[in-house]
Amino acid sequence: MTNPYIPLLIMGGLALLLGVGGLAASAVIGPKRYNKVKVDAYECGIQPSPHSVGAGRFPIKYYIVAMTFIVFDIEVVFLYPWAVSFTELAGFGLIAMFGFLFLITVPFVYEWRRGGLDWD
Amino acid sequence: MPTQFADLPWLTILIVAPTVVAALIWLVKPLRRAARPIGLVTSAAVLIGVALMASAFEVSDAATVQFTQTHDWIAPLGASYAVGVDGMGLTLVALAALLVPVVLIAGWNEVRLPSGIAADRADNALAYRQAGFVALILVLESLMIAVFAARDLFLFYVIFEAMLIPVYFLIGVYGGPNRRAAALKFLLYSLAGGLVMLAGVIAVYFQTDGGPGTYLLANLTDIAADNPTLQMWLFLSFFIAFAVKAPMFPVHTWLPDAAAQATPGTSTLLVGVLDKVGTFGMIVICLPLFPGAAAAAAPVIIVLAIISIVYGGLVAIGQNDLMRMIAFSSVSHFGFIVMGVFVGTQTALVGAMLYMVAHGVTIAALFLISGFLTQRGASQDMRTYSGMQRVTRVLAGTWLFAGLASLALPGLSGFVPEYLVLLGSFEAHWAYGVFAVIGVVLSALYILLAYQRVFTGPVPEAGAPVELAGAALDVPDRAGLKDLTGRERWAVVPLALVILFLGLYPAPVLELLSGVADQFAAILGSAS
Amino acid sequence: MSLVNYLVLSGILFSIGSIAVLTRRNAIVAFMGVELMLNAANLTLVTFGRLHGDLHGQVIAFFVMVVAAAEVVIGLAIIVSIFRTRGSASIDDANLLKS
Amino acid sequence: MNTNLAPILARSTGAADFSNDTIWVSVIKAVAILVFLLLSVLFALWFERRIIARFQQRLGPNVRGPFGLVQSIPDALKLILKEDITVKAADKVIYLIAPVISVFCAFMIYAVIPFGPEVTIPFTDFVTPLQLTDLPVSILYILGITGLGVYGIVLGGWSSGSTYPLLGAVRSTAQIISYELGMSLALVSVLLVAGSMSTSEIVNSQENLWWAFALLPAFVVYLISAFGEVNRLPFDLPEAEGELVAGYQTEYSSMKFAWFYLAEYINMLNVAAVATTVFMGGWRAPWPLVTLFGEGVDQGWWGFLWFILKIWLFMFLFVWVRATLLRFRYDQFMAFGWKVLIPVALVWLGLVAAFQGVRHFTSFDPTAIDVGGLSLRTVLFGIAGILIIVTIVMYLIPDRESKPVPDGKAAKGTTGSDATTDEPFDAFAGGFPVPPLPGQKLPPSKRRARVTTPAAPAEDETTDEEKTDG
Amino acid sequence: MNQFVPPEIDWAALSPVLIVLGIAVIGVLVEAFVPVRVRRATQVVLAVVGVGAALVAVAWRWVVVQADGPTALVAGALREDAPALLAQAILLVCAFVGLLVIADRSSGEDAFAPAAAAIPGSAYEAEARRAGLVQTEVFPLTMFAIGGMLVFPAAADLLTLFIALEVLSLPLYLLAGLARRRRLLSQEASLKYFLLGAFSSAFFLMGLALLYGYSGSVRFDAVATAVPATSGMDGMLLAGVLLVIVGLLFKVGAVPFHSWVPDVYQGAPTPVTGFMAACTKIAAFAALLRFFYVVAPGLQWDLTVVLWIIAILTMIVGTVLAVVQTDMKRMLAYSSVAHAGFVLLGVIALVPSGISSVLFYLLAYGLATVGAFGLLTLVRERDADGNVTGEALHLSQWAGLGRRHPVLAVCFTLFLISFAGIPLTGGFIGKFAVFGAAIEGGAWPLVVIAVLASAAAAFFYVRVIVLMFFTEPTGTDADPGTTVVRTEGLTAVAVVVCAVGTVILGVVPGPILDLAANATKFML
Repeated sequence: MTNPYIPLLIMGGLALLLGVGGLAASAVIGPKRYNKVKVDAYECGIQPSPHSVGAGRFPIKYYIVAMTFIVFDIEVVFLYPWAVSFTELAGFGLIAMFGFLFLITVPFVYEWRRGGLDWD
Repeated sequence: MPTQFADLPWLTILIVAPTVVAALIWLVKPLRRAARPIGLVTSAAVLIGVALMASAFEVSDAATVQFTQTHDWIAPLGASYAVGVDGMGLTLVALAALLVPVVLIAGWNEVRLPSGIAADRADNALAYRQAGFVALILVLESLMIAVFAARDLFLFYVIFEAMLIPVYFLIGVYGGPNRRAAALKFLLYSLAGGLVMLAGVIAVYFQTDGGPGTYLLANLTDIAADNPTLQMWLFLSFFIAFAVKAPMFPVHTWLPDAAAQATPGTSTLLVGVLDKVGTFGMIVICLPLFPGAAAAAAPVIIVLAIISIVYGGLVAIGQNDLMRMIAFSSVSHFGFIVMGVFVGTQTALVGAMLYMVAHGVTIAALFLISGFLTQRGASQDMRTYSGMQRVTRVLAGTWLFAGLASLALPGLSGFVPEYLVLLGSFEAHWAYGVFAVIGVVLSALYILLAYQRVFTGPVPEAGAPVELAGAALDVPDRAGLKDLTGRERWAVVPLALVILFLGLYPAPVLELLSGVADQFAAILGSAS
Repeated sequence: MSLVNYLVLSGILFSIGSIAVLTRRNAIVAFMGVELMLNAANLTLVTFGRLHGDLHGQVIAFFVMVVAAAEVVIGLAIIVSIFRTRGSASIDDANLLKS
Repeated sequence: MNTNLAPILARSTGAADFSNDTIWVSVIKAVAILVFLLLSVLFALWFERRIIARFQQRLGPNVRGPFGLVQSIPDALKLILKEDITVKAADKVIYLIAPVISVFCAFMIYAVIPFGPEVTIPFTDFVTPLQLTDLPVSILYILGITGLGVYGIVLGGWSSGSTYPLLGAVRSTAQIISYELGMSLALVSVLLVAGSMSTSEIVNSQENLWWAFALLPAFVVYLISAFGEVNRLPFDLPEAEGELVAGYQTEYSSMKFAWFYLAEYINMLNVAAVATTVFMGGWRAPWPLVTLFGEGVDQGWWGFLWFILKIWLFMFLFVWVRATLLRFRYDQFMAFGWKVLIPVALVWLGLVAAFQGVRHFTSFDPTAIDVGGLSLRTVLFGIAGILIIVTIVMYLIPDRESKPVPDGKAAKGTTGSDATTDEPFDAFAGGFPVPPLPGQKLPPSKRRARVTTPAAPAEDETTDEEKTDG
Repeated sequence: MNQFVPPEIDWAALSPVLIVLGIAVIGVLVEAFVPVRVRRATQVVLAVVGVGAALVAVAWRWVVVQADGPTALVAGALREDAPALLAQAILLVCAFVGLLVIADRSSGEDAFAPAAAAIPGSAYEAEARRAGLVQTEVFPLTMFAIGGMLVFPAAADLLTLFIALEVLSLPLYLLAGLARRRRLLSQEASLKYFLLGAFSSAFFLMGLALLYGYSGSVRFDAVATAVPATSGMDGMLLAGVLLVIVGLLFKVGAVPFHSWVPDVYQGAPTPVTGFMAACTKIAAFAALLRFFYVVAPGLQWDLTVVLWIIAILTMIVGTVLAVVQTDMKRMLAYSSVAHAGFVLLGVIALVPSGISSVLFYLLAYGLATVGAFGLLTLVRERDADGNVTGEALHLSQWAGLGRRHPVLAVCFTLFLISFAGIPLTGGFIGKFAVFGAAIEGGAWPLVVIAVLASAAAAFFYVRVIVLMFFTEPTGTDADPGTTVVRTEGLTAVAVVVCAVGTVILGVVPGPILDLAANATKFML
């Protein structure tokens, strides 16, 4: 087989089958006894509030993490191909990548120093 | 003839000097208080300078441009700094140089304090305002001289447009109650006309080879001769701008407003000199650059000119505002000038040129004297005046004198040019002449009617109500108005002298102009 | 499968994205529309890269992803700050500036 | 695809050869992997409980089957038979999809993990690698699938429409993406030396030297990140029982819960497998054995054995750590990820790149220094040794600084915050008690003598124990 | 597979860009490490020196290029030729004065929110203001934007252009949201700018993809050579070119892609508005010129109609809408739309003089814009207690300003008449040159419309002059309502430079025009 992605599809199909099948099985097999309290949100036993805290919003801090993550994710995107063809890209690639790393480090340092990484 | 004068860069000096003085007055605080004397001395000096220059002018060769200076200015655009005057240019420069000191004298106390200024600052504020006024007038003088001296189309255009700015401020800052609207109207009309001209200026660049010196008027003749349509478009782009400037029907409407709202001094310069730029441009630019188109368009233009003459006269009769009346009379007069330019005979052209000078002087006298009256009476409405010849005798006399000059009484400045124009028109076509004569009649009507309304009749009693536009108005004391003061008389004297001179002995001026007229009339003649 | 199909798909995605930007009033949704458009362009690039038999298309797509990521960061920063102020990410609520 | 990737594939010398495989072979392999994973999870459940019990001086499950070995099977079956509750506030579709995503992504990683070298299937003469498939970009694929797996958690937490799951999901997301960075960066240095992203090639590149030794810091970073990645103690904040009930899974029950649970354990196996493949030589025999017994132990089905052993070595590590360490506080945890792991990984990457650069692109070849027979391996070991020493020294320095502080425990904050104030911290300043911020310290409590370290995991385990055994 | 060949990089030729971006990076580090006390001073000095140095570098490269001819840089991604360098120089000049305005602190505070992320009106924000926090990130952001802009005119492939587009846009999106006062307005402007900007860059990108698909390359020259080849994919080619042009037209604010302009100009901090209005336009037009002049010649027939319509619409809509505005910034915004239309004439002309004339126009426009917006920052409102508050932007608030502050009013008038294109100002020569190029290119109907639009446009410029000089001030002497604040001097310097520049460009434009005349040909 020349296309390495076909086995992946097979694997994916089987995994999906298993995942969905499991749910279906439990839906079929499991008992169904309705109880109002059962379908309420769990809040440590007290009467649940109508909306979850923050109405489904994420605290701001997580956005900062997400943004920082994106920066580094980009870095990784470029590092991987470079690492693999390290010898071919030779000194030019090495220097370019060091420059790139430096440029990624600068905002990182900035964020660090300005408290963007402090979680409080 | 003293040759050492001829070598000086006269025009440049005359152009630069007033601007420099203006800048000094405006920027250097101590000079502000003495702004008026300084301005007067400067303008007088310029007048003397013009006189000296004129003395060096080669009258026998009036058709040739003299005192020329040519330097590269914006080489990539082909624009040069080129100045020089021929007979007509010299005359108009002299007119400008004459009127500026007159206006300054006449308007010595014209600049008032604006309302809402605290008493302790009033002195400074007044000095500042006066300095501003004088500075603007001086800048305007520079530009007026420059525009008549420009021998480069681009330079001409630039000054043509730049002149708007000081006038705009003169009207807008120092004018009457409706000055803002008037200033805006003036600027927008002129700017629109100017921008249309800009398109033409650019197009001329591409119709010639487009190298350095492209815009020298000396190098520009018969643009796009092989493409009559294009030439007509180019001609129109210039003509429209000039028509706006020299208010011709139907683009004249800005003038009455501007003239009525501006101070008399500003109006004088505006109508007396600035508007002449329009007709000047028609002669020195429209005719030589686009002879074919000018000849083709001439009949239409003459019709417009006749409409201007008649319409201006009729409307002038109907005016109640003294300044507006004079402004509309100017529309009529400009109709004469334009007609003289385009009928295509040498006689008419000479007449038109002389008319420009003569009209400049008479209209100045009318505006200034009317200004003296309206400032005394605090109203421009003729209906609020009556019998003023008994109260202000000298004023009435001089007004009548100027008015008679305006209606072309023989022996006064208006007669010779009007006669020449009529003659030239008849030469071209009898119908032109007939209509023009109607204009002459009308001019007699509006001047004399105005005189009758304002200066004759009984002097109204103080406090007697006057029916004005349906509303009763308490008329201020008319019997107590003062006659012309010494300063005001001195302002009028030079004008009166020139009026007399032009009426009695126009030969020297005609000599200056006729050569030029020969040249331009030939162009139109050969083209048609 | 013909490569044209990919182009058609990317065209559809691009249209959906631009319609989302133009019609949806929620800033985040509009923003996602923009991202969809960028990805549609990426798909086009990769498809053409395949068509031309070179890797340029894919490389460009890389750069586009980076740019898109940077845009996400900036966009989120702006949207979040507005959201905190107004408690809403609707574009219509942001109408202090008359249009 | 072929035309484009041909050059890349052609360069791969050590890649596994799948040209014999047919679709049916792939299907068989895939099924085998699924079965392997399910069995491993069942085993892992037992394994974990037994080991932890050992640590805690208990027995652990010992009733069902030998050593309680089949205890996990009834546990799992029970979950299927439980009622499938969908909470009222849930966003139904996403609520349902989330666990499937989780388990799907968990299963998919093993698709590119080499279990062993080429083997002959017993009873046939069919030769095939013990690996479902291999991509030229397997490592990227693994990272991608891992990233996709986050969706399962975050969607599950969000769609429950409940507070605790949401908080757990948010935490989990932040945690996974934070630690994924350290992980990815650690992997780059391996790619650099191995020159490929294909798992089988990476394994082959470790014929002489496991990268765990040559690239020790990267390995360490990877391991730590792996703990964060799979939400295991000491980084199990998304489902910290004490704080968030059960995190994102709070509202899940029955099979849906089972999938999350399963996914979590498979993910442990996943990171173990990746660590094995990338750092520990994959299916290759430990090199002392090769030296002792010759090449034979490195071939055929032996590889499978080594692979399993190595995985379970890591699994043991997970359990060991769980039994030993306490949960981090969230800020400490994030700070550790961002301010320690990522910088270390970056610096290490820079060093490796520089070293490789000098080696490849200049005439100066550090590996060729032949003083007393120093080889590449020796030099790398040397560097690793130096780094270890540096690490130790760095570890010592803050200790020395903290000595002047009378209360030694106060300086434990890993945030390194410099906001120390001279004022004593008053926990009740705001009217209600608040915990100290980093750098602040609690005044000695009157009840201090009575406070002991709570053995949270131990308590959990015992309750768990009683329930399942009963 | 081809062996990888490292591109030759001529670092010297890249020096202007490198200097600016390097300073930007250093600026970020300054934010991280330099103590707050001296941070602002450090940033200002760095930025000003950086832009100055870049200007010097550009001048040096100009000399080199004049001597050695244009070159391709970085494996052809950039071009170092006369138009690029001239555009960069113009850009840097405008950026320099813009930067001075940005750095200025009139009445003791700069124009930026001290804590941009704080909720407007919150206690935290008030506290930050009281504590005298200053926003210094604006300097690195500005430098990054300038860096992107510098690449813009030189970019010779679509990908570089796209990335430069983003590098210049992203900082501007942020800068637009940093206004110290009217925070909500500012944030909203930022959001709108961002959404529409991202939207347009998506179009640009799709255009890039299509052109790549058509020609197999994103190089301008490759696309240009592929143009004549009729391969049945002409539609794709045309769509690609149009989409790319749409992306660029958005940046210059041409109708119908102008809707962001008034909102963003109004909401953004005024110094940023000035910087953005001038420099973005310069960069975007320079790029548009290169793209159009290199790629379009083969497509002229197809593109002309579209561009003509856009140019006409831009001039008319900009002018007409500017007339009805009562807010200074919005008025200037619409006027900038109209100006974009005028500049488009030079682009459409597709004659060599079009390049130089557009660049000249942009210089004149840029100087006047930065100067005008710089002055806007100084005219402030005053509340009942006599405290100076935000900028007085309503037209009526400018009434009678000429009386009290003649110098300021005269400078503003100068900029306005330059906008209006009245002679003896740079605006006039610029208009002249551009209209000239358009006529040379045969677009005389456009010129006629442009002339009419200019005339109409004069109305709203003149109206402001009327207000300043001819109208009585609304307030009393004791409480003028509108006041002019003292600056630190930087804005004054910037305004004077702009004013002098405007006059010089109007009176003796010869040398600059000569310089521009060298920049009439793009290196393919």
